[in-house]
Amino acid sequence: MTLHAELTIARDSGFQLELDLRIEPGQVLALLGPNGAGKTTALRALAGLLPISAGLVRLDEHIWDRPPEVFVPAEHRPIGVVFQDYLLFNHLTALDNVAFGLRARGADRTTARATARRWLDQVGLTDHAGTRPRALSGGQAQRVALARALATDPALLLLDEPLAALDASTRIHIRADLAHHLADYPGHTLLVTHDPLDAMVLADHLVIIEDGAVVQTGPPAQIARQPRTDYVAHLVGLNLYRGTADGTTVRLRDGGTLTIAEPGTGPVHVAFPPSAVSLHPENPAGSPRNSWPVTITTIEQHAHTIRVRLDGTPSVLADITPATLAELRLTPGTRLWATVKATETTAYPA
Amino acid sequence: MTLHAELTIARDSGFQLELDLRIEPGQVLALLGPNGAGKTTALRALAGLLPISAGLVRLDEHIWDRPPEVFVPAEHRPIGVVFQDYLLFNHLTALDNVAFGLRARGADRTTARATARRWLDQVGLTDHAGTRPRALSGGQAQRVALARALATDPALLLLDEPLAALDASTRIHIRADLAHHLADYPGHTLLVTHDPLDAMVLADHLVIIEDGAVVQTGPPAQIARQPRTDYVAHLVGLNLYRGTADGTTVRLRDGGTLTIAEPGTGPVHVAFPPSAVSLHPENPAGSPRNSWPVTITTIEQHAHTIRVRLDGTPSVLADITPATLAELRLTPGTRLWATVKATETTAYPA
Amino acid sequence: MTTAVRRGGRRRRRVPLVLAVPALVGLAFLVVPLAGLLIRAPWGTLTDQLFSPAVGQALVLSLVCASLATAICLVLGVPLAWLLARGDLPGRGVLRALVTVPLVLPPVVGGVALLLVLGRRGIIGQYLDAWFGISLPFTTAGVVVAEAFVAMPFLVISVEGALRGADPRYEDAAATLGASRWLTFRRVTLPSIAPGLVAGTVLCWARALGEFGATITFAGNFPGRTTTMPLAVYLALETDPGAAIVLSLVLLVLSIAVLVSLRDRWISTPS
Amino acid sequence: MTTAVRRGGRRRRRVPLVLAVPALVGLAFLVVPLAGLLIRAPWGTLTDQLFSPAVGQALVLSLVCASLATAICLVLGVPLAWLLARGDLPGRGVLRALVTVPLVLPPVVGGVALLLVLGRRGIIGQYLDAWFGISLPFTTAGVVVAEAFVAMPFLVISVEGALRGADPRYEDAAATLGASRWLTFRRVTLPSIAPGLVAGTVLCWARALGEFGATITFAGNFPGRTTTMPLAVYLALETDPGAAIVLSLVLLVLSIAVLVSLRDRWISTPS
Amino acid sequence: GGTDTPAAPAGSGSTAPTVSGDITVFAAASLTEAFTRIGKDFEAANPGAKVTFNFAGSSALAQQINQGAPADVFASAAPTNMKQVTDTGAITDTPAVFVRNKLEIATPAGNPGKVTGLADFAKQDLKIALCAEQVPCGAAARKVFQIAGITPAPDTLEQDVKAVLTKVSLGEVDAALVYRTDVKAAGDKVAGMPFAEADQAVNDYPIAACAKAPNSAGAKAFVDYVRSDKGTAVLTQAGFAAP
Ligand SMILES: Nc1ncnc2c1ncn2[C@@H]1O[C@H](COP(=O)(O)OP(=O)(O)OP(=O)(O)O)[C@@H](O)[C@H]1O
Ligand SMILES: Nc1ncnc2c1ncn2[C@@H]1O[C@H](COP(=O)(O)OP(=O)(O)OP(=O)(O)O)[C@@H](O)[C@H]1O
Ligand SMILES: [Mg+2]
Ligand SMILES: [Mg+2]
Repeated sequence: MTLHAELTIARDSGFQLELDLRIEPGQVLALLGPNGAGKTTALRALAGLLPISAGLVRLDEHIWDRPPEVFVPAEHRPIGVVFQDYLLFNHLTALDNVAFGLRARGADRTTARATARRWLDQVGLTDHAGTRPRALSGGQAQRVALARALATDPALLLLDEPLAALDASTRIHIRADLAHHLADYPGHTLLVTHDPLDAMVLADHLVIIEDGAVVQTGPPAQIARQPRTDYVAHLVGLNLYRGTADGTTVRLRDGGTLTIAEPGTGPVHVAFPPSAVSLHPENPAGSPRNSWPVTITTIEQHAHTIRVRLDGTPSVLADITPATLAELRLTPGTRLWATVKATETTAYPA
Repeated sequence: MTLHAELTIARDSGFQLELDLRIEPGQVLALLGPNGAGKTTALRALAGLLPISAGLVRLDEHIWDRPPEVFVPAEHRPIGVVFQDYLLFNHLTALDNVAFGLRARGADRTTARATARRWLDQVGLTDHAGTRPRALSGGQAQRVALARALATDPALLLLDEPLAALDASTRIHIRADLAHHLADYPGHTLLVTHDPLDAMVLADHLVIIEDGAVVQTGPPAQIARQPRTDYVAHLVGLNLYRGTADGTTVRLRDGGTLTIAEPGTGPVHVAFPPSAVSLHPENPAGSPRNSWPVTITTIEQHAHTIRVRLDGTPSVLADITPATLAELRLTPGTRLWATVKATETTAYPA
Repeated sequence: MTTAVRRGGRRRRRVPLVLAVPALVGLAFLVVPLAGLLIRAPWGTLTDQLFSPAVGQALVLSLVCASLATAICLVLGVPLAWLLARGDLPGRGVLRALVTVPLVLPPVVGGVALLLVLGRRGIIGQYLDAWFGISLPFTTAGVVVAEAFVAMPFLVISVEGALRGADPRYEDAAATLGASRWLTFRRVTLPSIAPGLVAGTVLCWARALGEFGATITFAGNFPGRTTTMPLAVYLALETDPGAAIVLSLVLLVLSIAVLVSLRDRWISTPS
Repeated sequence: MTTAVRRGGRRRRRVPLVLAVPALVGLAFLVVPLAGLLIRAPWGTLTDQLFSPAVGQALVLSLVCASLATAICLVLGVPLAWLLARGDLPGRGVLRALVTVPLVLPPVVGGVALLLVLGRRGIIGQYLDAWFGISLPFTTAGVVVAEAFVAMPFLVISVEGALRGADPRYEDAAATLGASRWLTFRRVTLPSIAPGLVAGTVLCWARALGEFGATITFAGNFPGRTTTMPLAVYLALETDPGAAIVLSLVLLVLSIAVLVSLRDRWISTPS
Repeated sequence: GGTDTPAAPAGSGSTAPTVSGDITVFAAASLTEAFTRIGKDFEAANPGAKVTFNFAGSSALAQQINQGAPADVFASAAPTNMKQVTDTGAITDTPAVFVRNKLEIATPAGNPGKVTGLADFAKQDLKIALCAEQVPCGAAARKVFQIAGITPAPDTLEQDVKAVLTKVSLGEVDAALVYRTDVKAAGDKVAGMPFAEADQAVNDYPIAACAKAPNSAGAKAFVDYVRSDKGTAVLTQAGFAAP
């Protein structure tokens, strides 16, 4: 029961999507990518709302879409979809929205309602069962949409930003519930999300697309360690550089050099976390093998750390403690020395 | 030019909002709260889309809303709004959407278009100027909405989740741009967001509401250190407990005791980060003054750390390294001892 | 630069003159002639004639036929509107225009057209007559057919407009929930265009109620069988214009009563 | 359980029979009578009469008057529709029903009503005559008035339906951008109901084009001045029914041509 | 044939003083063909005069005149409608009957119903169309049947003769009572069948100049012309009977 999709889609806006997906039963595949990368487009194609221009979509031996001859319309695909903008039916109550799919798939009113109610409880909207979508808050609406998609437990779940509108705490709970649900869920799941955390927590496998093409795939942990593009680096919060290794020295493509732990040769990626960067008023003697002059461009106050953007060759992100900030009296424009232990860097072939 | 609002709003759904706000010129006030807390409701009231039931809204000496006599309709308030669901005009191109406000405020077509184009560039949609909203991706749509609100540079900016649909990297850029813009922006800004990071980075002052009422206000850093409710604790990622201090011993309301550094008396909050928790196969002798038996309920793989939810008295969140995970062979159900140094905890009066 | 105004309920904004003035002029234009009729109508003289069984018959017949015609229009017209709005057929533009035929056709000619098709010697009628012994002209059924023919375009076109305005993505959502296109149509599309549907139905019913030319030409005029109010009114015009005016006012009052009572119920359909 | 189907363009789903069948029946019901006319029309015999200047005059007059009437209806009717849909007035239900008056009123009675109000001895007409020397009856202007009176409800009601269906939150958004209610109406509301507006306009125009009863009663039947096609048809019926049919077909073809050409342009308005 | 004309009024059309200006004639629709021709002849006889017709149902015309329509002449298809006008004083001269119209039995070409005479109008199985009693031809028909002592079994009571005729010509009805003029106008699609009783139920067409006629001289002249031999000739040709 593998879901196998080779999508080739051309939008009249000139946008082109080229994407191969393979989702095993019970597997959760997260599709990540910048805005306009084609995530929703891919999702609509799998849902049968957008015929593919070429390629193939099949669940096991059931062929869902193969131009030009075969096309199974959405209502004949065993799917559940959470749309980015929810698309709740405004003339139905939250409860009936959730019950809709069950009714459509043949459940009688009472059973459908009962099941729907259970799902609303799950997403914590027990007492909004009778509310109309227009009178729901953003997050409440999204949770109804989630319940509506899950209620029919479909063979293929397509979730487009299912948690985007949820607040921190609700999100943690819903995410945990979702994780549970997906864990003992035999079907296939495609999760579109911008939140690396959601991806890390919920998905077994990540596919990252940029501008309609795949740039990196793999298990979350590996991608977290070894990003291959700036977008992915941003995503997982690492400093990433491309360069050419010669022994333990890497000459960076955009200027500057870095010393790494294990010698290598040829084109490599070098990555290290902002927390690995330490800052000093002047060039420190000794141990750390990498040190270069930098200038502060911006200082961002995060919950427990402070993130500093540093201009230099190379430019770099550093996380420091409020203490350091105070003690060094850092402000944008301050000139400093950045140091990174070679052992804190990871280098891997580009 | 202070914006001063005492909002009392009753929704026919029975929801009640009680909220006092005071925004100084140039200040960015972030309104945080769980779903359905009343953030959007408050925002609509300030925008003049929802008359308040009682109270007052005024910008400096201009009274905008004071039941029963005064009500200034939205089009006469110098505001800019980013709606949670964008509400872009589907029959206008992205460019004309952004130009709309300028035209409405009297700019001639060419000027308006020129300004609009600059704003589209700012949000990185230069080559989508001619696109209709239906043909934009979620994030693109949101960026157009943001540009539309900023273009008229209003005296009061009302942003409802302005970055929710943006991907990690775009988000970082737009957020930085927005931060810049807001920094040298004389007007008042109300930012509704679920993302603590956005709040921390963009806002000078946080107001946190739950179920229509304020639960905590203050500068980001302080709130990050001393959350007063579970929601806020979640928000800033801390373990939070309520209890009664007697010297350095705090008897927790939900069972268990904790030892704190500075002695205190009476009801207190005790907070410490998940990273302050270390885990041991059996009860470790010596130094750490807090240790109690716990059981693993869930394990979440984050980018660079692993977050473990532990059941016990009290229950607690702990961040551990992949190394620890491997070495202790942790799985849900594993029984362990959790330890927290007293010095790592912060206690403050409840 | 911020001007304060009296506050007024939910849609809390003043009505701009540039809209209010023409709106009121328009309202006057439609309603004043009615006033004219009311003033000039020779009430006293003909209350007796007013409450004659004949008038009662005509009233009932009018309401029944108009309602039946509307029902037919709904059953046939709504799907047609949907087909024109959503289905992708070749030459939709022409079809859409063809639907307006009965609008432009002078009703009498419309009646003739119906006779040519459904009459005793009509293209189809002759077989109806020969095979089933069905003959529509001069029957109440004939009245219903004539009214439906004239009134249907109003329903079709306004419903089609509503459909074209509705957001098809909700139908997509319904499809992903396993709803057949028919179920989607019933449970999602129709409710979402409720206001347009109501408007179309009102137009259709009112037009059917006032239909004259096609009816008398196709169904003829026989008291109790095919004499609807408008026919009664026309005949009255021949002899006693005063009576005619009063009769049409009666018809008017009745229809307004029906509309007011029904619409407020329908309108409460959310959308 | 998953059934594959031929793929068909964007709205890629099969049309369900339960919709297709009634839709086609409905279409047939509307179009077949037209076929009947086409078949039985005595074409050859009267091409000469067909291209007589009189007919040309009538055609031009019909188009001009119908279009002017439609323009008036748009100017007065759209704001009225807006008032009924958005403005919060007391007794909207009744107003809405009053708007349907000219629908239910038999056109001839409508014409009489207009005479009573705007005629030389009319409630208002006498002053128009006395003060401004304006007298509408028996003039082309009178034709336009009569047609507008009869056709306006179609516009008002269908536009109102469309407005009621539109999402008011977009108007909120426009307001926060500083747009006056009037600007909002023009730049946001109207475009968003384009399809409904088009539908209403089509109904209005077609109805005006086919108007007979009110016109002949209020404006009389003066060739070149007030004799529109429907009146010409009526006269032809007196003398030569065949000619009448052909004339109405000419009117029909013309209107269909206009609609097809115009609508496809309008319809391309996104929404 | 309209030869048995009574003495034409003094100074009949031919010798009348020529008039000028616009003359607006409100005439019953059934007079369309005949009056159009008469109008042309009149204009020929009176250069400088221009006749404008307003053809419509007699009742509508009556309404218009009562509402102050600028009519010079009103030619009605029935005394009742003329009366509506004289009652309000919009016409003060005593109207003159200028033609009469007789009923005939009309059957579709080939007489499928095998109709032989008035008696057949009582047959239930035949489809019968009559005019409504409110309109002249209906009233006349009623008289006819009274005289003949027949109770007709009509399937429809039409509101004007043309409606009846349409149904006859389309074969929707087997028989109907209409005016000779209409049978004539209908051509070969309709067969006419005169009958005796018709003479006792003739319908008079009255004509008169309006009291407020903008062009009273012209009005008078036109009325006279219509009633003159020339006018009558045209009318009889159209199937009307001279008074
Ligand atoms: N209906 C449409 N017609 C034409 N082009 C479209 C349409 N919808 C989206 N596009 C274009 O296709 C590209 C991909 O859109 P898509 O919605 O798949 O992006 P996305 O990955 O979902 O982005 P986001 O994370 O912002 O939702 C975008 O450039 C967008 O402009
Ligand atoms: N139009 C409405 N009519 C009645 N009740 C409403 C309406 N809109 C929202 N509510 C209710 O008011 C409460 C607050 O809604 P609001 O949209 O302000 O929440 P919020 O803080 O914006 O939540 P979220 O973060 O999910 O957007 C919710 O319980 C919601 O159900
Ligand atoms: Mg998307
Ligand atoms: Mg909200």
